[in-house]
Amino acid sequence: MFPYLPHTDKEIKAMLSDIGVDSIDELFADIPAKIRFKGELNLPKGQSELEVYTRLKRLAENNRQGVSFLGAGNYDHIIPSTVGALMGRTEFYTSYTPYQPEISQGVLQAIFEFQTLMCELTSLQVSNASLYDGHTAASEACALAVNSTRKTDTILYSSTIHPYTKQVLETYFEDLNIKLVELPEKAGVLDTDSVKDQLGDNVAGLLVQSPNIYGNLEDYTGLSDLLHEHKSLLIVSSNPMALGAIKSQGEWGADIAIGDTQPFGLPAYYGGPSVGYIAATEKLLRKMPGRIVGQSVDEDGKRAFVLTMQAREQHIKRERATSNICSNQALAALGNTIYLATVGKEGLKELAEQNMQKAHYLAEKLKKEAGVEMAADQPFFNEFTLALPKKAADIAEAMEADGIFAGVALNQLDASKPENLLTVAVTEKRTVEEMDRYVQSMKGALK
Amino acid sequence: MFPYLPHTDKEIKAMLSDIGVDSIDELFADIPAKIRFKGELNLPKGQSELEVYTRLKRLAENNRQGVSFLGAGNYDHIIPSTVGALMGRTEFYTSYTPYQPEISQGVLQAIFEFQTLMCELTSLQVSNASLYDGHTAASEACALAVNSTRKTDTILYSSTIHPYTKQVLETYFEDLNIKLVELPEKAGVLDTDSVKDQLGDNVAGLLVQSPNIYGNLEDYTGLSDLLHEHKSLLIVSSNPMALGAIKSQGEWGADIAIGDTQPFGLPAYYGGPSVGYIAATEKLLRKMPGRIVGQSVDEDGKRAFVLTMQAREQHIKRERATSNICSNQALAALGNTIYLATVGKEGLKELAEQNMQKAHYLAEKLKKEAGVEMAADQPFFNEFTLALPKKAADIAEAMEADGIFAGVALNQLDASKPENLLTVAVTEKRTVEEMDRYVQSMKGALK
Amino acid sequence: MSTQLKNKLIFERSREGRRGFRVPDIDVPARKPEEMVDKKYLRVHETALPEVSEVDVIRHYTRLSQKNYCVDLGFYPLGSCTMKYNPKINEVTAGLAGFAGLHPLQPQKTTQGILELMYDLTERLCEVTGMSWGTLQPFAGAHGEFTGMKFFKSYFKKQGDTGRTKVLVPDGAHGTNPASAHISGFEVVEVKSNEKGMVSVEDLKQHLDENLAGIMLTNPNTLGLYEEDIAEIAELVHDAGGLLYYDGANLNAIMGKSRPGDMGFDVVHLNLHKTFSTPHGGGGPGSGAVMVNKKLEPFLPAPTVRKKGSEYYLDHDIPDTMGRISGFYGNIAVLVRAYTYILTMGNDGLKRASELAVLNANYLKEKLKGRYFLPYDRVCKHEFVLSAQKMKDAYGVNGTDVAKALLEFGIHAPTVYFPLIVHEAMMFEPTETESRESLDNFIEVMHEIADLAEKDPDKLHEMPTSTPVRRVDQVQAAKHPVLRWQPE
Amino acid sequence: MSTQLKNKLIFERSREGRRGFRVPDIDVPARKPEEMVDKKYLRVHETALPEVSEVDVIRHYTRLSQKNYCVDLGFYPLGSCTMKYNPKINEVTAGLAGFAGLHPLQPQKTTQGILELMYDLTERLCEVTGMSWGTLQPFAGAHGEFTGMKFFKSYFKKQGDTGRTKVLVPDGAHGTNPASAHISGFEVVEVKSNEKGMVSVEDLKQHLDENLAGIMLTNPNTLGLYEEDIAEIAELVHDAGGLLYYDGANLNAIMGKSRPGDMGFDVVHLNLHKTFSTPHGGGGPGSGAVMVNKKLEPFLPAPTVRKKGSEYYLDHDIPDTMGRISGFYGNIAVLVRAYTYILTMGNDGLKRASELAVLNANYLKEKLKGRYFLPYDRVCKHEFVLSAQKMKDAYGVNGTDVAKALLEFGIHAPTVYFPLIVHEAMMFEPTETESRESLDNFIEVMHEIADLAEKDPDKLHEMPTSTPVRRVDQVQAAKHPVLRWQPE
Ligand SMILES: Cc1ncc(COP(=O)(O)O)c(C=O)c1O
Ligand SMILES: Cc1ncc(COP(=O)(O)O)c(C=O)c1O
Repeated sequence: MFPYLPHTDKEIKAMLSDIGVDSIDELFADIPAKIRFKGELNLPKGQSELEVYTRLKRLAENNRQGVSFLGAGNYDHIIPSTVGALMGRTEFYTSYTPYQPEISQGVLQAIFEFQTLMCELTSLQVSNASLYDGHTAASEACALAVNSTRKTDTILYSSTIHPYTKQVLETYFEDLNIKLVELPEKAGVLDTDSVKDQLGDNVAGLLVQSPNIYGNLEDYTGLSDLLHEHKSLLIVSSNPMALGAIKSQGEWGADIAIGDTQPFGLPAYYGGPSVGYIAATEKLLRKMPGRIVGQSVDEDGKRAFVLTMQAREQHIKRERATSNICSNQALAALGNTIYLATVGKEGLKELAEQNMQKAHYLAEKLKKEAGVEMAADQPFFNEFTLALPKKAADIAEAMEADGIFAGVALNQLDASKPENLLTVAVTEKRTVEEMDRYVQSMKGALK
Repeated sequence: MFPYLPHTDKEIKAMLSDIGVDSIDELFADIPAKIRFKGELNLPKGQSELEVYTRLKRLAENNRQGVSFLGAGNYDHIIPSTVGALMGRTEFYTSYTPYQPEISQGVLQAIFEFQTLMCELTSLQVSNASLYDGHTAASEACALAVNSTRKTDTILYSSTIHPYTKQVLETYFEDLNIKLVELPEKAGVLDTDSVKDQLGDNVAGLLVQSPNIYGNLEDYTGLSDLLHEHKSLLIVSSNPMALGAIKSQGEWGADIAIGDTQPFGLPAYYGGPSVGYIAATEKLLRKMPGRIVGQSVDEDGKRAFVLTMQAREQHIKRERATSNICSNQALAALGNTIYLATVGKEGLKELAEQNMQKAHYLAEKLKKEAGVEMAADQPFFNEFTLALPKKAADIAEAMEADGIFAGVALNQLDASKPENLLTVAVTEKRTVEEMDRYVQSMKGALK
Repeated sequence: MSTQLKNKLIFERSREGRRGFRVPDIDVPARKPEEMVDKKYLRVHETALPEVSEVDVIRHYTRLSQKNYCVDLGFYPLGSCTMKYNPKINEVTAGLAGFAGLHPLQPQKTTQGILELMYDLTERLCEVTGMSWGTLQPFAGAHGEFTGMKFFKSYFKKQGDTGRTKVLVPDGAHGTNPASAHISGFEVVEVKSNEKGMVSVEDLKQHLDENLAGIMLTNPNTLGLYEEDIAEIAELVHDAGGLLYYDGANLNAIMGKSRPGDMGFDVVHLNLHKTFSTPHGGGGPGSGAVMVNKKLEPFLPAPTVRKKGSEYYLDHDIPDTMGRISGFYGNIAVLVRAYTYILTMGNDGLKRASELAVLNANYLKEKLKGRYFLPYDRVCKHEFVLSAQKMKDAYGVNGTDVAKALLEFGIHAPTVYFPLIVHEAMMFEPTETESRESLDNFIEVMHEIADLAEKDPDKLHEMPTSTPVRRVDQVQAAKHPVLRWQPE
Repeated sequence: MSTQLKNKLIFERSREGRRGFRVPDIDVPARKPEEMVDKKYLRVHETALPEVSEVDVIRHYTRLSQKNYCVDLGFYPLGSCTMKYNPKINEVTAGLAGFAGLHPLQPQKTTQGILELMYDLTERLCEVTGMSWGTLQPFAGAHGEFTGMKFFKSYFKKQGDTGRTKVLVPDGAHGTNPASAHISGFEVVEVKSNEKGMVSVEDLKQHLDENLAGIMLTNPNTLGLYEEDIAEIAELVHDAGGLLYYDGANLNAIMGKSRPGDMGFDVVHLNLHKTFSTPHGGGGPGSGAVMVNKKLEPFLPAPTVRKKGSEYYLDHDIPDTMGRISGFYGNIAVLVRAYTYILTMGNDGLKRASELAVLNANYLKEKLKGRYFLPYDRVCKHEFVLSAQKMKDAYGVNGTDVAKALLEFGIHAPTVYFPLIVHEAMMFEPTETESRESLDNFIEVMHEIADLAEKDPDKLHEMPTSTPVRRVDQVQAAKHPVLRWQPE
């Protein structure tokens, strides 16, 4: 018996007779015998909730957590209780894509609010309804750049972007006739002098990231002008939590802003679901990937929201589409929306500031008390990179014995990075006691 | 700043000016100076969610759980996932008592369904919307008996009812002119012969319990006839889970059925909330305590539900009321309703049978392998009492070291009970492995 | 038609043989009940429990839920009920498995966390009320009242004073007050209110004899007015040998401003499901915690939570205890929520909550009194009472009509026809969690209703029309009671 | 008016200075940003983020939620979307803190539980599809398709076969299929369907040249029909040196009945948010897990989960990997739900689900085909496609009108205007979790709509009237795009 299968034997019989067949098997008679599956799937039989729950609970308990200073795209932030309460509304989570606006205003309005929030944070004009994650958002952004600029075949990117983003770009573009060119870094940030050398009319855009993979903030003064002279686009990826304090993409003159909204109310969850956000200038709207919600009116003139500009999408464009995204990360984007509504304008500022204050506290304390060095002397937000006298992975392993996840050894993300770099993230959740324990533990590990 | 207090300073000023006062303090000027509270409450200042959650989590973790064979009114049963999902609907849990039926059909219909379910289980005609718990339900039932029978001043009860029920009865009746008379037990069940001796026209009713405090099933053959001859009422308390298998109160000819519905989808939660249920014969309706929902129609003739028979209640009756209950355990009763809808007719039967099968398995294994004796040779449902060669509390403590909550030492509930009685509850959740471990542990403890 | 699907009872969705739940396979010998127990003990008749799938269950109750108004949907100015916002963090902490899974009889060394919470909460509630210790066991306000009355009984019994059989209750009191006194074995005597809407000290003095056990009061009273003479009343009652009982339903007005203990009360019940933000669950469960002063502490119901060194325990050894008032220790899950709330708000927040509750009530009162009759026109505390009597006389529009019209506008009605001392009473309690625009919206609607009363009263009589059902026939319900579904 | 309150955007509820969240007090020196970082790096413009209370947030989104239809409210026969019931136990297990709190880069010895789950799930999905191993990383179906196409690319690259640039896609395919092939660098060639609604083997044969990389198919196809010639097609494509890609959106029809691997497919994507009951969340997140046969295993995206002894680990060392397709490891919370579902259903339950899905679809089809035109009248699998073309010609009632009328009756619309090979297509997929009375209710409504089309088509054009909003002007939305709220 299966609690999700409502049919009684009597009903099945009656339905078969209404259809005019004798058995369910007859309904499968069109499967050619030779490829029909005759045995039983080699899986255990169905189980009761208690049994299933017991198994899952055991699996969940077979993971361990620590005081986390891990970042690199996924952070341990406070999640207000409103987020779970509202994401748990079944009207939101058990609905499909809002194809029928008359009975989908809940999801549609929430997405419209999400789009607005992303525009506000990035200081850009248009946002879509979400992409998969920050890394695939980078590839969508680069595709958008290529498709919005004439006769270009090259994407430049900074060596300081997340290594996983680079790897995703390579997968997405290696089979297309698009060249990916990496620009060098200098002292932990993009060497902006290198941009000029590589710029040409074939360049669709430049992808940079700030805070970058080391946590460093980059200075893009003049960069967008330079790119625009060549009709190239500036794409800036940012941790959106940082945007509560640092210069936004729009403020740097970027054409496209991207990033990953996991910090906004989404649990770490081993990396997913999160949301890739993308916002751009008005001009790029018609090439924007993914779904977009627009405001309109209903037959009575009442404000209403609806999926719009669908001519861009693969349902209509098919093989001429420049993006294939269909299902996105809507519920997670709703979580972001609830998060931002809850923390609000001042809350986000305060949170961003606290991240900064705490990260600076730890960094300074580490320098002073543990005698470790920063990999580069650059400004940072809530993440910084240490250049340790030993292998970062070994230090992290030693500190894990103290219940501390000390940070990300960068060579774990990109084997070409030095082995001694440890990137440390400090969110508002870390207390001064935890940070002081971190310093002690680090001192111990360095001995 | 307090997230639940929406007022901005500006708004407060404007509101004060609309009221025509200068400050909030002025609104409290009517509190005589001499009893005004001038200082600050000696409590810590408000805290953020994270801080509060951290504290509560620490408290939660400062409890320990074991493989539980504890019962005595509170049991470890499976709770289907539907229960939490639906009780978590804010429309249910953040509403008040359904005084306005037009916008309360959700709660009202659910209670109507609850009443129906209780009638079905007890085989009686009318049920109310819930009482506080099974023990206070007993006192309400006794009051109902007194108030429905003429010139009575005595309540009889079996010595085999839950000791806490007795104690609650004493508290409720000691200041009224009602005598409580305990009838003796014989071999772990009510000595029915004793009933006759005590019966007289002054007796309002007899309260019995089956399964009783030892877990034993009692035989009430002929009892209701006997009582009715004296115009006395029979009140039978039963664990409602047992009603899936054992004779119901109505089937024994009881006039009033009571009990505690914790087994139906409510977490143990250190004893509360649960629900006291009460059902009775049609005749007793007008004296029934507590809220009752009835079916009616709205102005368009559409079926609608509404609180009814309110003339019984204290809002109208005031000092002539025979019960004072106002708020009850509505949400928990909703939980019961969802539980019963989910497990359904066949599921409840199966569950009840499994409880019985497992309890019998353990009891027999204990007799055979651990050589322990039953306190009495009586039929039982999912709970039985052992007469141990040592103090039950000591055995339980020893077994706790093996992670097993072995049962309830009955003298813990009632100091007058022998020290060697251990009441063991076995629900459908206990696995054969856990029971085998129980037997091993018991053997160890008895050495 | 889909509506047909939507308005069924769960029983009417039943299909023979359908299942919504899988029981784990049995792992011990699967004997039939009659093999274990003599047949005479076994159930004879099948139950007509529903036979539905999990899908049926979820859809049925999800749809039902949507037919219910709640605080999370909007304004709920139900007087005397303190329908403030129920914070979501409370639900999170109450859901912690470390609390939910505890059996009430497991060894106390394994329940130190929940005992600490209970201890700590008791302490904090004492501080808020100015009392000495208390019990968290009462399941609701009325249960707390009963417990309070048992304190009276126990106290006088201890004094050997058996003649004190009379409890005074003001005419404006909530119905549970006289009912609780009555079921506890007291004789209830009503005290009149004066022209200010307060307890008449004159009338009170008539009743101060040797039969006096005490008085039950709420302050602010059910008109939302702070009893000016409370100190004198307390003195008079105490001097006459009586005790004072405080009905805490209205505490939300005065936290950090005025404490029942300081007013002279001996015993106080609190409605944690009102003042302390725990959700009311469509009628319960709540918690009616009771706090007492030193004088009454010896009579606490057993057990009470205590601390020895760093260890918390349930103390059953209370020689003069009133006895046991409930099976276990109360609605613990509600206590977790209330405790969470107190930690969140702190001393500053609780006081602020009361200040803003009073601000909101006075704001509403001032904005409505021009259109609706305000029988007692003075500063109010957390709530106030209007009368529809004049409207009824002039246009035939009564309190019920106003209430039902509010439903039509998507707002919950006030409490109507209570307190009994005001004709066509409408009692409004906005609480502190309503924003100004929520109040302004309400004011606008109330004015529109007043306009309609004058211009088109029939339209009001028709309302509501857009709710899940329209006005329900209460007479039929009571006259021909249908209290359960019947299988065919 | 309360409606005014109800229809605002969250931004329109903002009040300067209002707060809905308390940040913990800072416990380190509270330096200003400009003391830590040069001003040029700092934000210049304030954001217009909302300033609202927690109460505002809860009420706003609770009310919004009530403007949304969902599976838990009723029938959702949206073709190609498999809107089956989403079990509640899945939500419980997905909520376990032991999963939710894991950082993707924490040491693998601290994540053995989740890795075991991923491993186990991969294995089970392989069994269901008849494949050899796979990746759980794709975030949705389309992402899985892209991954599939990258398998094609990687395979031919490894073969040194650079000429294979052409991917065949049937004319009935879902839009993501050609789009995915295109963005992966393939040239898309459409294959025609035959008069039976199936891939035309004749037409297929035209395209079997040395440029052929392969074909993307779904089976049952988008008409809900099982491709009779699938074995021949597989042989033809393989013989021509091509590969076969299976779009798993329609797997719900054939679990335990027919496996893509056995049909000859080399790579399969699954929509766990369809067949495996994970909720669709109003548009996502889903999971587009991809399974492959031995031939394609070397090209798996990095990392993939593997087991050594009793230890699970993420294997990054895949020499011929296609590379990385996403940041971390996919929508893990979705995987937990799908895994829970597979354990719950087991081999017997999955098969039964497919059987009943097909039973339901055929039942509906038979009951509707008398009133609506069924272009391909044969046994269907989990879904079927009707055409409103005749109705449109006769009465001016088109697919949209039927869809909107269903909304009026409280039921979700079918998928309309897809697949493109049927004019005025209406695609119905009831799924196995609908009960017979739910189907019967739907049939009744559909008949009523058909009656209306004949008798009173204008009434249909007006519908819906009782939904939160009526028909929305899509043209205005696209012509004058308003894609965000603007502060004044
Ligand atoms: C003034 C007053 N006292 C007592 C009560 C009774 O409280 P409860 O419903 O929790 O029993 C109420 C509840 O409405 C009340 O308003
Ligand atoms: C046949 C088919 N293929 C692919 C997809 C794309 O799946 P997703 O929306 O998960 O990207 C869909 C979704 O509707 C579909 O129906």
